[in-house]
Amino acid sequence: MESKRYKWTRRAIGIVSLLLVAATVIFGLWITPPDVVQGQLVRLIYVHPPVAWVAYLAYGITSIASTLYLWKRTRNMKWDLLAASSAEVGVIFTALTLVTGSIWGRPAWGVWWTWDARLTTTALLFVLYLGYLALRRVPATSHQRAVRSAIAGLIAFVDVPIVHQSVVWWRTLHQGATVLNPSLSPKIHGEMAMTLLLGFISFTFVYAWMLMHRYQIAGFEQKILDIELDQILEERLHEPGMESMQVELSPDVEQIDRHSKV
Amino acid sequence: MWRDALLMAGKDLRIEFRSKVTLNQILPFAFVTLIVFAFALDTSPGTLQKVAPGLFWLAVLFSSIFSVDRAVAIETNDNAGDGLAVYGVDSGGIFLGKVTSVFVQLFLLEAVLLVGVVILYGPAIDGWPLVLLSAFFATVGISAAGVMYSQLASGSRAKQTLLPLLLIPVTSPVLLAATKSWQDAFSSTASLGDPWLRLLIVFSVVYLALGAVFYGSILEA
Amino acid sequence: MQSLVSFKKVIVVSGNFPILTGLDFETGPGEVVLVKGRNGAGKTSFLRAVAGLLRITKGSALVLGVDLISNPADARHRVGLLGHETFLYEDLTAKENVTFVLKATRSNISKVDAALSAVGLTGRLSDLRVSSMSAGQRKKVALAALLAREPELWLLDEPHAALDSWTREVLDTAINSSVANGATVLLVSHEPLHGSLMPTRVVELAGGKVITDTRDIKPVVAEKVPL
Amino acid sequence: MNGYVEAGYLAVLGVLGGYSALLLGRSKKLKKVLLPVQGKKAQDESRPTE
Repeated sequence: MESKRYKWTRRAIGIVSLLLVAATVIFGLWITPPDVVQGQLVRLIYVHPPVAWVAYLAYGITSIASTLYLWKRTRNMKWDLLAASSAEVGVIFTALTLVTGSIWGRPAWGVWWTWDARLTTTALLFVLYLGYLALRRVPATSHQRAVRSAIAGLIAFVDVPIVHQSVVWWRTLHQGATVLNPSLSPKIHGEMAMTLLLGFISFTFVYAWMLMHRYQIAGFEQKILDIELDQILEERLHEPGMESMQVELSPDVEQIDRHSKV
Repeated sequence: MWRDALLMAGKDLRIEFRSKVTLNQILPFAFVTLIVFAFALDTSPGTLQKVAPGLFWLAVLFSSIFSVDRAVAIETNDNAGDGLAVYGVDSGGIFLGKVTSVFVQLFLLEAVLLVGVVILYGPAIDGWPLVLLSAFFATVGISAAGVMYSQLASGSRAKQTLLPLLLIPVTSPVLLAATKSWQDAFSSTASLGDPWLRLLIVFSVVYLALGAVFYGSILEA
Repeated sequence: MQSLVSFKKVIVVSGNFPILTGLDFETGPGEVVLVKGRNGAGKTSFLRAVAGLLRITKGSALVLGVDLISNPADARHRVGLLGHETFLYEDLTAKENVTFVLKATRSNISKVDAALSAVGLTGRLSDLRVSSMSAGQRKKVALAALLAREPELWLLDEPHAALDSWTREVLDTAINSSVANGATVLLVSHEPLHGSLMPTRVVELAGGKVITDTRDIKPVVAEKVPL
Repeated sequence: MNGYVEAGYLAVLGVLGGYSALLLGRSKKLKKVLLPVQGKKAQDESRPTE
């Protein structure tokens, strides 16, 4: 049901990500020194930018997979499932980006939220992909759902630069530069740079592991649907002229529809 | 495609003219929002004048949800959409026709609404060319994105809640850009080189192109 | 024999339910095929699949020489479908609806009045909005559009339902004359066929595929199909 | 340290851990559903796929 290689790769990635995250936490919280300007707060830099990077990476993968589904020559259900899986993981990481950003912002600037271009864009991105996931829950045939969500996923991605540009103008045209930029470029200590890099790598590994797992679950759900479909097909084929096979009203259809919400 | 677009736009506008949903329901709704916005905010003339462009475009954005929903619902009644498929109407034409019809309705709604804003909130308008051009492209953008998302969300039992969830974040740059360019136009710093106008043009072109390309796939799926 | 419709092992899955389960069917020009079967046997879906409105999951399907798998849309405008839905716009009049259909199919719009009067919608009736019409009248409007279009392949799903006997005869005559000109008719009907319309072939569906196929039936086969 | 740093790390680890647990649970549940049917499917290979 799943290839041995896939399983072992996933396990290896899982173990590596656990170790990497543990290392990031240890380095981030205890080994690296506090910053001259930001003090202890600098420790959040080892998680916040990496988490944000993973969110964008996830949406990038969703867009590529969506494009591959929409393009007829590479059309395959797998791309749809991959796009969906990546988007779901992406939403988790976007939420974390917003939360960690907020936690950082409160002591650094005295507010939980600022209408900075980056923050505002990320918040809209979060809502856009929540919409994408909501659209996927609409009952439809798998092809229908795949096409619709691929288009929505692609549009959401196209929308990001437009949203970003508009928010940048919105802020810069009326009140100076953004707040985040200066704090993002402190003079970085060698040890700190290393830990930041470690953060990027470890969260990317976590993403890979989650994506593989989520994708496999999507595959299982698809397989269960296929099997159920085969069973109904069998029934229809072996009992010709059978009554109560009403296409519109069959309780079977209702039941299967519920499963189709990946 | 253009021929089908014209045919569809003519048909949709005729249906709209007959049923008068925009006139009898959507326009009053937009006015109600203008009034309750004033309740929610300070009614001192300074405040309302300052936020007038934002409230105007917010009212338009909310109203547009009903317009685009209706534009798609016309084809789901009695499965007329299947009919269009059987007649061999070009999907890009269907899209452009629906966008045109929604555009015309929204543009007329905006004209009436603008009078309302001037009377209720009392802003002074200087840069008319910018006001008109921004409104034109903003409305094209909202109509194009709206028709597309309305079609995406159709067939869902939760359509009424799904459509705003999808549409409002996507059209947020339009809300922002239209508001800002109107603020410029109202405050006599108006020039047609306004960056917000450029953003509105970019948005409307992108969404018209996306719709013309993908609308067929949404219908076929 | 040149084939107008050629379905081989066609499977159609909709909403994860197999509505057609390996259907084989072939027909040439000039045939009147009566499609029968119990409720849910897949009759309506069969017609919709031929019209190119259902995505074919598996198998091969040719309609009027067009491959439905690669170009589901290309044969549609040559096919006339009259089903449970009439595809009419409520807020338009009968005449406007028919005119719209003819413009959309790039047909000659000069036939509008003739087609409407052929089904008995003349004078003020033709300027009445569809929303104020009865089910039978709506069907007449749809029928008028079909008559004016003169499709090569007629797909009629319970066409006689809700029609008065006079309009039934109009429909039957129209079908017969277009079949004489080489058109083919696929007709789903629960009711016994009487009058001038004689099927040349009876196909029975069950469980989403063809189970019996009777050709060259000259006498009246139209016995009542159990509901 | 200062409360905020801990909160940030806790949020990240908590959410990621929770989501991972959710994934593992779902995958386990689905495998249970799939296993019995899987054996039956191996008998007839002539199943149509999309």
